[in-house]
Amino acid sequence: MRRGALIAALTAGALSLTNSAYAAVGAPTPRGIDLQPAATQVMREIHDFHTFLLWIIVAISVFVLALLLWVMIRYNKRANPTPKKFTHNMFVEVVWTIVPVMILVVIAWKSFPLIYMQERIPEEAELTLKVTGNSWFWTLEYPDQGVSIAANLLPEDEARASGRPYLLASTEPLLVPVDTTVRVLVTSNDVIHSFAMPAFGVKEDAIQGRVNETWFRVDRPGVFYGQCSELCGVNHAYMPVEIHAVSRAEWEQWVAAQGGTIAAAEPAPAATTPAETPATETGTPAATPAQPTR
Amino acid sequence: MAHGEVKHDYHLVNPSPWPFVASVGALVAAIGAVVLMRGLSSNEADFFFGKGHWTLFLVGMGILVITCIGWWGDVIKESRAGDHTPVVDIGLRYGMILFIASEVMFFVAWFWVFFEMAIFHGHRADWVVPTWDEATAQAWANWPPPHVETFDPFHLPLINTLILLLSGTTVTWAHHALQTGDRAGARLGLILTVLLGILFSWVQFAVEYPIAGFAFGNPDGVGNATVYGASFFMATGFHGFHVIIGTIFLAVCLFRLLAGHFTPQKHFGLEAAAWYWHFVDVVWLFLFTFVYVMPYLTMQN
Amino acid sequence: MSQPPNQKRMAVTAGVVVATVVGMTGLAFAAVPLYDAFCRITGYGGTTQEATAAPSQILDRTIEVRFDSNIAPGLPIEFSPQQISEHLRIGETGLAFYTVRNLSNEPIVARATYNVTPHVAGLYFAKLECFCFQDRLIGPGEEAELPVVFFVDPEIVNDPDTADIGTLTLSYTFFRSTDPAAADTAS
Amino acid sequence: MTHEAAHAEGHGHEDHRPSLYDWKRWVYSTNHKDIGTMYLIFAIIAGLIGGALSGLIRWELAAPGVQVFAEGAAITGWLNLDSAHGYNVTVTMHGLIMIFFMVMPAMIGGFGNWFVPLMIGAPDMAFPRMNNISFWLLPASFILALLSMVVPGNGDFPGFGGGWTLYAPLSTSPAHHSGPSMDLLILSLHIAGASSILGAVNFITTIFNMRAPGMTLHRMPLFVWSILVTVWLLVLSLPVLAGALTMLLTDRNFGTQFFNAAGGGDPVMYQHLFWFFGHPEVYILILPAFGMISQIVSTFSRKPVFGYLGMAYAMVAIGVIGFVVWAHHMYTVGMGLDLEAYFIAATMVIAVPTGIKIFSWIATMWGGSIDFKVPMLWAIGFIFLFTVGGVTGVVLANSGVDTSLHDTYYVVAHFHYVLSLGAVFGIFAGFFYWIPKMSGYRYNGFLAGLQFWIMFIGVNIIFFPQHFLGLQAMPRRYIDYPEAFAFWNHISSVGYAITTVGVLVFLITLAEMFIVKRKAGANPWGEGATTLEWTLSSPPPFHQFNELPVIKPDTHH
Repeated sequence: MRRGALIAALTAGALSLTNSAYAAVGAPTPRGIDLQPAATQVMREIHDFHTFLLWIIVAISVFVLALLLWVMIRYNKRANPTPKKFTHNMFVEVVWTIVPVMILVVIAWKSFPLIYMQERIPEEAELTLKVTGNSWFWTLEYPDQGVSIAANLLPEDEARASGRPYLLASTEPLLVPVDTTVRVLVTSNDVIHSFAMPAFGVKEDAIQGRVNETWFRVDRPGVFYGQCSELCGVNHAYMPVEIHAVSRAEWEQWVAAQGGTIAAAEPAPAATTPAETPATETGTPAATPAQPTR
Repeated sequence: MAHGEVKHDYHLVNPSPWPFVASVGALVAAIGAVVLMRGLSSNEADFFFGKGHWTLFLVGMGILVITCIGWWGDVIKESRAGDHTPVVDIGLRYGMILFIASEVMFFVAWFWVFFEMAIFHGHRADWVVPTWDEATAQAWANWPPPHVETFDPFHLPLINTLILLLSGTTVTWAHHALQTGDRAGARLGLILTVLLGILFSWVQFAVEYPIAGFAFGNPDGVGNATVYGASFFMATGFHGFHVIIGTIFLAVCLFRLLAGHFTPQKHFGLEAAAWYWHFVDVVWLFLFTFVYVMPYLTMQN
Repeated sequence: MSQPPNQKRMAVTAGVVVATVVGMTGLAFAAVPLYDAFCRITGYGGTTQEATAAPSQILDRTIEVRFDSNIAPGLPIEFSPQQISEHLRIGETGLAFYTVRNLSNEPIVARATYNVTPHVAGLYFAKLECFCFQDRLIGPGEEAELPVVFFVDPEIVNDPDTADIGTLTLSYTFFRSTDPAAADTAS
Repeated sequence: MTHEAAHAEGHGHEDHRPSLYDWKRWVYSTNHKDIGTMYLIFAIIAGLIGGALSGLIRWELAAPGVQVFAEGAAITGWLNLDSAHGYNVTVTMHGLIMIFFMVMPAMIGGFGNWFVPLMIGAPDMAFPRMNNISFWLLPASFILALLSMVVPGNGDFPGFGGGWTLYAPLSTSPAHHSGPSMDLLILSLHIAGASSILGAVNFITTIFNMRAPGMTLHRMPLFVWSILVTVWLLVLSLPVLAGALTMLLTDRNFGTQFFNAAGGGDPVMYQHLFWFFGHPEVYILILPAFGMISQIVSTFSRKPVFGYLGMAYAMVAIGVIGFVVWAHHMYTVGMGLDLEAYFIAATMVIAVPTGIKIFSWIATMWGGSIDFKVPMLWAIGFIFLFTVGGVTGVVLANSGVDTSLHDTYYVVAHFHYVLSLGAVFGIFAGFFYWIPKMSGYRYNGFLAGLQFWIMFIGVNIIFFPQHFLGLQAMPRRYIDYPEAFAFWNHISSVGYAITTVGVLVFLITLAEMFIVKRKAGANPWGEGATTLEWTLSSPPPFHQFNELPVIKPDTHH
């Protein structure tokens, strides 16, 4: 019932921020029962693979259910008062060992190329995005361009006022150019967080002292939402990421507006000191651990 | 509860208060340990719950010690009364072997950490540089971490290795002397084993640990604490703790020997102690090799 | 009661005991050369993390090395690489600098850890000079330049797991080393 | 199997059964049946507490926004859990209580204690006194766990809210868990672990050393096999957890740096150590159910188990492979291609022995004469729902898809299908199968059947929609969620309400049974029930098998 309205509201909200038409929305849909729509090739492969697996597991479940129903009907006490006494049948035992093995081999054969695709960043990554998890907000940086923003939770009243989805929208969306391979470096400033963008097929744990690497290449403009996916303390549910995929030109405009430079700058930007990251009323600076919300 | 009509050799144990008492002791000791470390009352002067007060911990440990004495005293009594038939004796052996197996897995955790840090973590954090120069291809790079001064394994640790290996032979000597009816030999072997065990603990805890060139941990921040220090002290410390347990076990066996509890045929208590002692011995050899010798050879400056 | 001493059994036992002791002692000592051999064979060895020599071979293929910096929360410093990335030939020795500046009025004792991404490539990233895992005193307002001298081992192209990697990221994180107050930040 | 000899023995003469109201009978007990009974009662109490906690979770999630855990909410306020931290504490304790204080005590402690000695023809456990400490350490451990919910955890907020996996650095960081709560929880798990290890040593010794004459390993009932495999997993995996917990304790209190990146440690190492225990642990929770289902399916089909040896060794295979797949819980930590590929392959291999078991159960029924008594209903429910949980496990095993599903409600749905609809269904199946034997009374078939149908419907309504939520990427352990997730969450909470009615019916069934006291004969299930316990009176004599039964070789199992 609210689905259309929601998308309209999302689009409107996004439009007010930049001036492009959004084709896609990466967010859960009310009563949705499937994976979120794909915005990257990796996610499309995940969709395909999941659909493939779904057929297999539904077939297996239905097969088991059918067998169960059959034995319940055919071999119940009334239908079959005298039980048989056999306990072995070499043929079926071999079959139900071999057939599952073959199914699993097929699954593995489909599975490995996918993880290879996820793990291997295409060589020509044009952009590097650094994501740092903090308790409880994300710091998103383009180190090459000298852009750094803090994504805090957009407070409920503001979200409702602007028609953006509460708990998914962040105070400051990150813009990425479409059709651009983005290397993502993920780390954390304190406990373990997990950077997840469902529509991109990306989920990478953010761990202090380690930098994990993943990548995405968004192939359509849109608004995409992600949420922290590793229990990180009291405000675990309150640290979303909002990414807008826009055209290259718009992205360059945005970078400039954020005070960054497009040509790979020679002097490096100052790294984020936690003290520098802005804190809104919902987010808290990393330096002082927040008390739980009550 | 053995009735006349029981026609099997299994031991049906009489009801016993000890398990319940022991779990009460464990509960009190656990709460006491938390009180010691963190405190359960904001009032630090609180005698029972204030941080750093030993009251509950000691009460709990006291209950546990009393339980051990009472429980195992009962076992010894039952053994003397002939309840430990051959089939029960086999059961006891299974039990002891499985207990030692679980202890082995406990040490697996410590060695796991040690190796993870030494080898695999090194890969991730790039502590390991591959071989490109034969001359420098020696061993673990950067393990222990820079600026950790490890023990020279061929001084105190080597002495302790020899002490422990020697005690392994003396306990075997005692066992075989007992089996062949040589009580004097058994007595001497056991006395020597216990003394060597005490000597080992003394060397480790009183001589070696105080002069360590690295810290176990530093509650006030990272400081000079390193994961090397932590894994070193936990692995060798737990081993040292097991040596103490084993020494007590052997000492009890010594007293039982002196009291005439053991016969050449039936002396499982001593055998169990000897198994335990050999287990401790083998763990030490692994510790000596991988925790003492290896890092020393690859030590950074 | 006591069975007659069985000479043969005793001899066997004595033999086993002696063999065990000799074997164990021997193993303890043999472990060193054995391990050494193991390292040579498997290549697990290598040397100190601060390598003493650059490799003799330099390939034509280039690789990009990116530099990344992180600061643990509550550490009032500024810490950043002076260059975002460097392109260099595989096997070639590279030099990079990080800048660290104490923003507070008090001296800080800090220590850096580091990490190479992708993790499989960490094996082939070698540093000749590095500022990691040592306590560093930074005076109030002081600024220091921290050099890293490194090279990418040519072996990287022979490992199927790393052969197609075009970019490495070297990441440092500065942590406060000694801080009596750190334990109580929560309350 | 046929069993001679046992009939005449055991209940002809005076029984020396002490009074039910003699406190020493329970506190000092060295009787495996009494200890088993205490385990079962303990598990029911813990299950009710753990279930109540899950009720708070589902109630909170019934609608978007924060209600039950909102500041000042009366329902959680009396425990000071009226905060987001309180929600995390609730989630954590629900998991820990259900695993360590409900499923394990019920299956291994309760049914294992009761029926392993009976089924192998032993007069008691090998170490009866140690058996009792295995039990009594559990209340001690449980008290510590409950205590941890009320002492300061996060600042002044009580309890530990880092999930049942206790991941560092959330569990070690003074910024998140400065209070003594986590330390109490660590020691609680240490004690629970000691209890399980002692129990495991006891079971292995009993099974290896106390089988009746003729009861070879290959003639043992499958339930005994399942316990044997389970306790081996316990002996080998729990000490590693003990080590990891000790490291957490020293990291928190003595300044070690095992899991602290600043000191050169590694938080991921904790996850490796934990899951080296944690993965075998999930098989520990389900294997005894496999055993019980085999007994029940055979009994009510009046047909011997199909492929007995395959069934036994499938469990052994599951146990062995269970030790080498742990990192499939950690696909997103950044482990690299080779490891992921290995863990995918190894994990999927487990589907093969599991499939053998599912099909063998169906083949056992095939050609049988099935009597749909209540235990059989639970068993058939188990077989189907476990299959559903199993196949979603295959989906999750593939790290490519797991990238999307890791730490979402899909995982929650998966492990509740195998544990709640699997292990718990197994427990109910075993409970109704054996309660006539244990208590000597027959339950009310209508009430028990009613409970099955209510719970069958209820739990499916709870957990099936969670697959959808997971696919839509709703993360786990969230106190609040975007409105798009509202519909399925609401359905799920409705399912919880239905299940609650089922639990009430269960308690009523239980009470009715003990009030009405319908006598059960030695064997209420007829010719299908062939194992040794059915040769004894119901309840069995206080000390059974004073003369050991002799098991004759048989042409079929």
